[in-house]
Order: sequence, then C-alpha cells, then structure tokens
Amino acid sequence: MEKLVSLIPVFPLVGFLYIIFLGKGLSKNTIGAIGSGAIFLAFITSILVFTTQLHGANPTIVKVIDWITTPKFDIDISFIVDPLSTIYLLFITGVGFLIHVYSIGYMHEDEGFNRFIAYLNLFVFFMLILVLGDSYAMMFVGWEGVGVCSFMLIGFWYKDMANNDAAKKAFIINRIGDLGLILGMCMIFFHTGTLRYDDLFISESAASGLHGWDLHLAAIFLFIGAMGKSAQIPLHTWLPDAMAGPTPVSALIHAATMVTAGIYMVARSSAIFSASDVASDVVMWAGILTAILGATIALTQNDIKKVLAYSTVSQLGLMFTALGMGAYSIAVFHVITHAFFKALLFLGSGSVIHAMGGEQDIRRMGGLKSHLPITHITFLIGTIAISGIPPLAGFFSKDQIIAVAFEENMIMFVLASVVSALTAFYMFRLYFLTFRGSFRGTHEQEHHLHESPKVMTIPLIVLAVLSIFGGFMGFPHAVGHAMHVPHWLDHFLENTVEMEVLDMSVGTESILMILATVIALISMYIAYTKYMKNGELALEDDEITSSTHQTLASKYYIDELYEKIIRRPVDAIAQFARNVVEPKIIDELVKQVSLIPSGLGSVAKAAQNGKLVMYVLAMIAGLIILLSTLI
Amino acid sequence: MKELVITSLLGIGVLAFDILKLRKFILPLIVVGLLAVVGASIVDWGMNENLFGKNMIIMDNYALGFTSILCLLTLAWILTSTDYFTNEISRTDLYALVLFALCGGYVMCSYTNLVMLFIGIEILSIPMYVLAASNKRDMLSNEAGFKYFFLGALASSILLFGIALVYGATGSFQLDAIKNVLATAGSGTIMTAGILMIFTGFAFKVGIAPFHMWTPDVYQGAPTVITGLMSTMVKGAAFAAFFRLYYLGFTPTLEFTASIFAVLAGLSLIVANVMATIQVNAKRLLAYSSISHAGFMLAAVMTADSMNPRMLMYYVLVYGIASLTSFNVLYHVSKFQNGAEGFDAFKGLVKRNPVMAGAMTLSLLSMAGIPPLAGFMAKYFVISHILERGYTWLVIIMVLTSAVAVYYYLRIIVSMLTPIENAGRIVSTDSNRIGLLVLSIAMVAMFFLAAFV
Amino acid sequence: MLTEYAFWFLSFVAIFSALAMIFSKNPVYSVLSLILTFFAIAGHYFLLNAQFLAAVHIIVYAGAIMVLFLYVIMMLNLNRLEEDKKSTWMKFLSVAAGGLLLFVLLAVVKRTDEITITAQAANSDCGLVENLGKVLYNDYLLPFELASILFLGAMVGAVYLSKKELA
Amino acid sequence: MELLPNVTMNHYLLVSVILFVIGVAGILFRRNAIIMFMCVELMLNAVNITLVAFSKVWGQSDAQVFVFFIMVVAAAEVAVGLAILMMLYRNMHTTSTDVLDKLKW
Repeated sequence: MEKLVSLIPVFPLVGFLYIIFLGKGLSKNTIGAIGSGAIFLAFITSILVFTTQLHGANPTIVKVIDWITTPKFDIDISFIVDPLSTIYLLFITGVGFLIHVYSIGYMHEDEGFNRFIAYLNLFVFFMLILVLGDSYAMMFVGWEGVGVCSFMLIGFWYKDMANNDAAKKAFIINRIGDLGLILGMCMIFFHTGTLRYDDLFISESAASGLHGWDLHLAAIFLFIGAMGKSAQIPLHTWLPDAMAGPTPVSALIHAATMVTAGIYMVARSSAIFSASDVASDVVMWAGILTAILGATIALTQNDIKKVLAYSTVSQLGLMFTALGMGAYSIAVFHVITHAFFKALLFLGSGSVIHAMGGEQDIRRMGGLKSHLPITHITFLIGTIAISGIPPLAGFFSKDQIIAVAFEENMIMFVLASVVSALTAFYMFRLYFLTFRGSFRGTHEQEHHLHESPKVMTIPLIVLAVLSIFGGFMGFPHAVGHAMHVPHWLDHFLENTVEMEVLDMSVGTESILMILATVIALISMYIAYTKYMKNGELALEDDEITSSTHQTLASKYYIDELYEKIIRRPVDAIAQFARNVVEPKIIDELVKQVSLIPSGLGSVAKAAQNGKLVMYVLAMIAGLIILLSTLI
Repeated sequence: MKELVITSLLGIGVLAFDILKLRKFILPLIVVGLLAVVGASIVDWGMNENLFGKNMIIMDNYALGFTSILCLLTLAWILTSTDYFTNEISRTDLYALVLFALCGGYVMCSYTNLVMLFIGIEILSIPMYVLAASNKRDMLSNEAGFKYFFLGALASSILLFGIALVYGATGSFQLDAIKNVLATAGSGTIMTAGILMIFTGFAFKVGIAPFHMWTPDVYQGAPTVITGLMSTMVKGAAFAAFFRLYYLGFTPTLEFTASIFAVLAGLSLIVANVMATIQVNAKRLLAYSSISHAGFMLAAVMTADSMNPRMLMYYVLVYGIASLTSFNVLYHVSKFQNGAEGFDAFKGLVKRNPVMAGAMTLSLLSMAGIPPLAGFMAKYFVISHILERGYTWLVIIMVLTSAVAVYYYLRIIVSMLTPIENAGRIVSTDSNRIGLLVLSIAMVAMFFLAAFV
Repeated sequence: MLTEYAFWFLSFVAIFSALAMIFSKNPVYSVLSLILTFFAIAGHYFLLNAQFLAAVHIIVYAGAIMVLFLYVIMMLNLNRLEEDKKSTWMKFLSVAAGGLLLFVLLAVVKRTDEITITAQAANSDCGLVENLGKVLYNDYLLPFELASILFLGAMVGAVYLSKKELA
Repeated sequence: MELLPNVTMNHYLLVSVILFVIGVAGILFRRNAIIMFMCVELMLNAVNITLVAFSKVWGQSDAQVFVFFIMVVAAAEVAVGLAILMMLYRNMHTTSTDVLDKLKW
C-alpha cells in the first residue's frame, strides 16, 4: 500500500503537462475536470496511503530512483511515508481539490484559464514533493518549486505592473529565506554527513552529531528558511502583497498549504529544535511578535483579502509560538484546522468579490446576507471557527496553544490570549461590515449581486462542514480523558514529532477553555456594538476608539497609530506596516545592504579602467603574489 | 585522431568551397562534418588511441568526451546564428577560423605533453584573436581584438616560462613523466614556480581574478555571436586542458596549490558578482557572470584528484548551453535595435519573440543555479566536492554570491516581462528557433540526467 | 676561458640592447636594438652547442619577424612616436612591479641546485641537425603537422583582417 | 651543473630572467603598441634561452625542438598581431594604446 505513494505526485504532474501541451483545443470545463480530477485521484491515493499509518506509526521510505551518487553523498528520489507526511498529504490534496473545483467557477471568464489550472496543478506537485521527500534535499526541491509557482501565480495577471512587483517581492524575500535554509542544510550536512530524515531522526539519530552553537545556528538558519516561506517577522511583508493573485491562489497557496511549509519543516526537524533551547526561544518570540503585528494590522484593513492576509500572518505566528514552546503536534493541529477555515474564508471572500464585480473594499459592502445566503452562512461558520468559539475547529487548536502557553510561559499566555481576542474582533468586524447592515456600494453593484454558481458554493459547504467538525480530531487532553474522548492527533503523531505532554488537571483545562471562550465572545460583542449597533457611523466614529483603546492594553506601541488609523479610514491601507516598517526599516535595510556591492564595485571599477597597462599590472601583480609564496 | 583530421579538412574544405563559389553548400558541409566528428568519437570510445605511440595526444575517454562536447556546442552555435554569417559574404571565412580553433580545442583536451598543450592553446587562440576583432569597422571590436591578442600573447609567454621551468626541473614535457618525478622527488622551488606560472597562463585564458580583466572588455567588444563562442567552446576547451593538466600531470601538487585555487576562486566569485551588479550593459553583465562561473570551474579543477572528470564535462556542457543561449538571444535582440545592449533592449521580449524570451529565462535561471535546471546540479557537484575538502568558507562564498547573482539575472528577466508599446516582432530563422528550443529542453532535461553523471 | 668571456660579453650585449629597445624614442632604433639582442641570443645558442638553432633563430627572427616589424613601422611612417603620457604614480607602480617581479624570479631561479640529473651524462650532440631532425620527425611529428593548421589559421585570419571590405 | 667553463645554469637563468623582466617592464613603460609587441617577443626569447640551456643540461633535443615550435607560434602571432595593429591604425590613426579605453568597468 505504501508503494502507492510514488503515484501521488505523478497525478498533478501529468495534469500539468497535459494541460500545458495538449490543452489548447479543449473546453474550459474539460480542462477544469482534468485539473481537479488529477488532484482528486491524488486525494484518493492519499487516503489509501493514510490508512496504512492509522494503526501505529510505521515510517516507510519508498525509493523511486537513485538520482545522484557522489562520493560520501547520494540523493535518491524517495518518499517518506509517516504520520506527519500523510496528514499533510491529506489536507493538501483534499483542500487542493476543493479549491480546484472552486477555481473552475471563479476563473471561468478569465482568458488565462488553462494556464491557471496548469499552474495550480504544478503547485500541488511541488507541494507534494516538499512534504513527501525523504531528505532535506528533496524538500528543498519542492521548496523552490512552490516558490516559483507562487511567483507565477501572484503575477498571474501580469499585465498589471503592480502584480509583477508583488510577485517579484515575494520571490526575492523568499530567496532570503531560502538562503537561510541552504545554510542550515549545509550545517547539518557538514556536521552529520547526511540530509536524510531516516539517518537524522529515525533509524539512527545522526542529528546528535550536532551540538552547542552548531546546533543552535543550524536550527536558526532552518528557521530563517521557515520565516521566508511562512511570512514571519521581518520577512512577512510579501504575504499581504501576494493577495494580488487570484483569490483561489490566496486560499490554496497563501493560506492553506505553501505558507505552512515552514511549520512542516520545523515540525519535521523537531528533534533539532527541541534540542536547541536558543532556537526554540527565537522561534517562539518571532512567532508571537508576528502574531501580534498581524492581528493589530488586520484590525484596520479595509480590503477584504488584506484582512484575511494579515490574519493568516497572525495565525502562522501563533503556530510558530506553539512550535517554539515544543508543542509540535499542536502546531500541526492548528495548521490543519486553519487550512479548513482559512481556505473557507478566502473562498467565501472570493465569492463576495465575484458578486461585487471585483470590489474588495469592505466599506462599500454590507448587507450581503440576503443576496448571498450560502456564502453568508459558510463565511459566518468560518468566522466563528477562527475566532475560537466552541465547538468549532479553531477553538480546539487555538485553545491548546493557549493551554500550552499557560504551562510554559505566562508572557506567551497573555500575548496569545490578546491575539486571540484581536482575532475575534477583526473577524467579526469583517463579517459585520460585509454581510450585515445595509448595502453601501453603487446601485449598479447592488443590481448585479448574485449567489455564486454551485461549483463554487459546494466547496464552501464542504469546507464549512470540515471547519465545524475538524476540531474533534484533537480533543483537549484532560477534559477528553475525563470524557473518554482521546486526543486522536497526538496519538497519531506520537512517534514522528517530539511531544509536549501537558500535565494539567481537568479543572485548570476547563477554566482555560471557558476563559478563551469568554474572551472570544467579549471581542465579538465589542465588534457587534461598534459596527452593528452604531451602524455605519462606526466607520468614522472617533468616540468608539477610546473603548477599543481600552480593550487593547496600552502596552503596544502600535496603539498610537491605531488612533490615527481610525481617524483617517480613507488612508487606512497606507498603514503602519506599509508606511513605517516596510519602507523605512526593511526597504531601507535592503537598500543599505545593496550599497555594499556598489561600494566594493567602485573599487574594482577603478582598476577596470579600460587601460591595457592596468590589466598587465594586475596580471603581473597576481604573478608576483603567487610566486612570493615560494620565498 | 579522426576527429582532428575531419575538422581540419573541414576548415580547408570551407575555404575551398568559398573560392569555388559554392557558398550555399558550406553550412550543410559543416553540419555533416561536425556530426561525423561526434560519430567518430563514439566509434573511438574506450580505445585510448595513442597516435604513433609517441604520447603526444591520447584519445582517451576524457578527450573524446570533451571533443564531442566542444563539437556539439560549436554545432549548436553555428546553427543558431546562421544569419550572422550569411548576411555578409566575407564572413564565410570566419567559419574556417572557427573550425581551426576547434582543432586547437581538440588538442587541448587530448594532450599528454606540454608541447602539445602549448600548440593547442595557440591554435585555439590565434583564430579567436581574429574573430574578436572581426567586425573591422567597429572600434570596440578592434579594441577588443587588440586587448585579447596582446594580453593573450603576454599570458602565453608567462605560460611558456612556466613550461620551461618545469622542463628544467623534470627533464621531460610528458605529463606522466612529470607526475612520476613529482610523486617520487616532490616539487622543489623551481618546479613549483613553473607550475604557478603555467597556472597564471591558464588563469588568464579562463578568466580567473586577478587575471580576468580582459574578459569583460573583450566579451563586450567582440561581435556578440563571437562572444557566444568564446564563452562556450573556448572556455570549455581551456578548462578541459586545465583539468587534464592536474588530472594527469600535476596531481601531487594539488595539496599545495589547492589553497591558492580556493583563494582565487573565491576572489573571482566576489569580484565578478560585485561588478555584475553594477552593470548596465547586458553583454558585459554576462561576461562577469562567465567569470563567476570560471570561479566555480576552478574549484572543480581544485578537486581534480578526487573528482570524476564527467562532472566537469557536465559543468562545461551545462554552462556552455546556457551561455550560448543567452548570448544568442542577446545578439538577436540587439541586432533588431541598432545594437542596443542595455536591459531596456529586452523590454517586452515575451511578446516580441516568446521562444527567445523563454530560452533566455531558462538560461539565466540555469546560470543562477535554480532547480529544476541543469545549472543547479552543475554547481551542486562542485560544491559537494569542495565541502568534502573542507573549504567551507569557499562554499559559503559560492552560496552567497549565487544569491547575489539571482538579483542581476532577474533584472533581465523582469525587463523581458515589462510590456512596451509599438514594438515589432523580433524575427528569427527556423534553425535558430529550433536550436533555441532544443537548447531549452536540454537545460531542463540535463537536470534530471544528472543521475548518469 | 674564451667561452666564459663570450658568455659575459653576449649577456651584456643582450641586456644592454634590450634596454635600449624599450627606452629608445625612435621605433626604428628599437627594432634595430632588438635585432641586436637577437644576435646576442643566437650567440648564446652557439655557445650552448645549439648551432642549428642559432642559425634558424637568426633567419626567423632577424630575417623575417623583425623585418616585418620594420616594414610596418616604415609603412605607418612612425619615425618618432608621440610622447607617452604617464602619471607619476603609474610610473611608480610600473617600477615597483618590474622590480618585484625581478626579485621574486631571481629568488626562485637561484635554486638550481634542486635540479638533480638522474638520466644520462650531458650529450653535447643534441643540438646537431641530424639529432634534431630525428626527434622532430619522429617524436614531434604530430605537433609539426599541427603547426600547419596553426599557420593556416593565422594566415586566413591575417588576410581576413587586412583585406578591403567588399561592402 | 656547469654548461661552460665557470658558467652554470644559474647564469643562464639569470640572463633569461633579466630579459624577461625587461620585456615586462617595457610593456608597463611604453604605450606604443609596436614596442609593447616587441617586448612580448623579447619575453619569448628569454624563455628560449632557458629552454636551450636546459636542453644542454639534460642532454636532450626535446627542448630545442620546442624552441622551434615557439618560433613558429611567434611568427604566427606576429602575422595576426600586426594585422590587428594595421587595422587599428586604419581606424584610429595612431599606434598608441592610450586611445584604447572605450571598453571599461
């Protein structure tokens, strides 16, 4: 059964090649069917492979071909089948399939339809290589591949220069991360002589060859790689810009799958990270800072996709916080539930944008509830799920992160709770402004409002169901133990990643759960009073600022800015992160760094002055230096 | 041996056809002839032919492999740039020069005697000096030709001094005899000085800093088509000779010279990449990029005692294909825009000639070493051997400079994607289109074929 | 004893006229000085029992190559050259480079004691024409043939560069 | 290793190195292409002296044969070099290499 795994990446690859080379005369529906059919087959196969892992972890290496053999080092193309990779397989192909189906409806009018489906297939192929590869080298191939696909899909509407810029930015920032990954890989290889997980973690723990600062540095380099891919401070800036791509891309790549590659990599390397307290602390702090930054910026965004984008940044931050605290399985849990509801939210927003004729500004929406009933219900489910209100999926995963934080580090606990409160607030703000109240767009837009076709709503419904029930795969430990509901996911991942065993009484855990729920509900209520009770006024009202001000403790330097943000909603998009952090600090830094080569360049330039005698001098000087080594 | 005879007769044949006014048969003649050379190398494979038993050249598999690679690269070069030669009558002479140079290339990858090495280098170089200056009315081409010639002659005399000292220390020009002396008696000061001077001559030919300074000037000034040949066939032959020298002859000295190689490779990488980032001329940029690749290949020579020569062949072929493609596209792009060679010349190329834009993108990404393109594997082979040697710092420089390289390659790619108004199509010949397609496929396919290296 | 004096004399002539070559303002004098150097070098060859080589050297260098130089100078009518413009620090760099190169090369080549001859006693006949011919047409037949390709290439190239464009 | 009475290999290498360095110095000092070119010829001849001296040391003809080949190459180089020089003169009306700095950076 495990042998089937080698088929899984083949399906999307064949789909991609078929559409690119033979897809010219086919109708859009046929293309769509081929594209999503390929992913569906991969999904079915994934389920079959997954079942082999259900009863006791049983990691298997499936060798496809010997690829490169050099002295001391060889790479085969081979795949690893273990709980971590199979669970990733499941949601990549599952969610990927739904998004493919959805794209058939969403992109139907686009002239680049074939290209779009083909790229999506190629993306899934590389993503599968990334999670299935049995070594860091294979992971790197997938890692680069998804980067390239992401680049092509962000710039999909390449005629618009802004999209190209966004694509370029994503690509370049990701290269910085990749550099970290390469250095990390080099260090691991240098100290252990292998890049295969099998040798490193499973059969013999070659990873123990790393210790001291080598270990810390290797882990930190790996984490820099993860920072790039998973949009952590300070490499997060590409993700919001990446929303320039079509919405299904945002859902698939920039919410559900590719951005979680960083989490996968850290979870896969859990043996390295858990051995390095320094790196774990770095991961934890970078994660929580990103979570807070993302959540606070999301408060003020008025572009429906940007809110979701910053929310993604923030949620990824939470996952890294969990990783940093050693709760690897819980981070993976959150990845999965997040994939469900974030894909749902993105697809829902796509449906809204579709209905609004391309409008993305939530200030011009409102009251869509009656026009888009299915979208509304599913979006609401997604909102509740992400806000952490029981018993939906987001509650379980997020609550467990907070519970771990409670055990491990009180600062993290407080900060994670704040993030959680902010999440509920901005998500309900988004929901109320979009679906409730009265319509604020033009008449023409109102006239054209319509529910999306079935091909788009069915994926929404499926994802909504997953968002409701997905959380039960990881029922809280203590309470679950009392109620005889096992924490299935922890058992499943037990032998694959390092485990954080929570030693918590039923009472504490229940209190934490209730606390989290109450926080979420309060935030929701604040959003309700602000944006529903006071109606349209909320958009520009100053008075309410003070109450929000109170809610967000004044610890954050971002508060002052928040004042301004509320006062000038028109400028809201040009905000802190975009105005200060990005151009002043990050871009400036990049600019300063780029001065180094031009500084060195001017020295070399002086020598390369075109005069023959100068070149002769350089040669003779070189010769003299070479010969002088003999004296 | 057949290879040498066929190619030199081919050169003479071209001249004869030119005189007999049979110009339209020249191209088919060359294609058939070069294919025959590849065929001959396949027939000779494994025979280790040693002409007259005098150990001047030995056609071992190393030599035959490089012979075929040089031959195929030249063939691809000729087929993708036929329009350059058919535009003006007098340019058919250049075919003969290229073929003579190719003969020199064969000698350089099959020599077992330093005399043959020297003669091979000169047979290759002298026609190249002329080719670099071949655009007679263009001042830049004149300047390039003169600089190339003059510095080349200077480098040759340094190389010769080196050979003379090595002869003095060992009493032989034969590589195996030299190796024996080195292995038994070790290398004294005179011997080492000779080796270093030979190295200087080679470093000049392949463009290693600080002996690289002619490279950007000559690459920029020479006609673009010729530059394409210089960065593929000539560079490949030079590295073949360089590697062979350390593979067959100077192997015992690597212990001492490896650290020098490493320093110069690192210096080349840094200088080339730093200079490349400040270029505004795409041709000059590609010249600097070729210097940085020379740094990589020098690192391969550094491990000549442990590395399988097939890996160097792979690198030469992969870099040759990528650089041939990029110079060819540059030639066509600038030809249609009055010789413009800035980044702006590439604007809108996606629309103006998608095949060229695609091939250019692949070749640049391959040179940058981004998977799944062959350039990645080529660099990977080198890096893995360097790591084994313990030159971690060199690997770090390689990785960092590769990251810098992505930046300037992307500038060209971005420029190609930028739309412009009212730009006409860039027309190309059928053979060019097919050639570029084949080269593009090769760039991807060779990534996966790396398993067989 | 005589040969020893001859060595010192020829060396002095060679070096002195080489210096005259690079310092002379008139290129014709430069060529003539260089020819004188070549004669001195031919003398050295003679002293080293390479009589045939000495003759060839005179014929090829003095008789052909330098005549070609002279011919070009006459054709371009370069009786006096324009003054070279050089900055002081460039001069300094040149002197430093030349001096250092001389220093390191001398430091290297003074170690001739390292050369240990194991093969055979010096064979003074090796410069005789029949020995040279045997070696050239036996062992070095291939490079000898290849020299023809070299010349052909150089010839085609030189003709290509010199002929008028058919524009 | 006496080659002549009281003249050893060292002496010949000394002469050769001095001539070689004079050639290099000439290239660095002069800007005239023809003179620089002659300096390269001088360097080649410096090498030839070494080779002939070594030929005597080792009692082999190989090095002398190599000197023939060096002369061959020098002749070919001169032919091409002077052709390039003539072409340069036709276009620029000077033989000074100072004008050759259009290609730089």
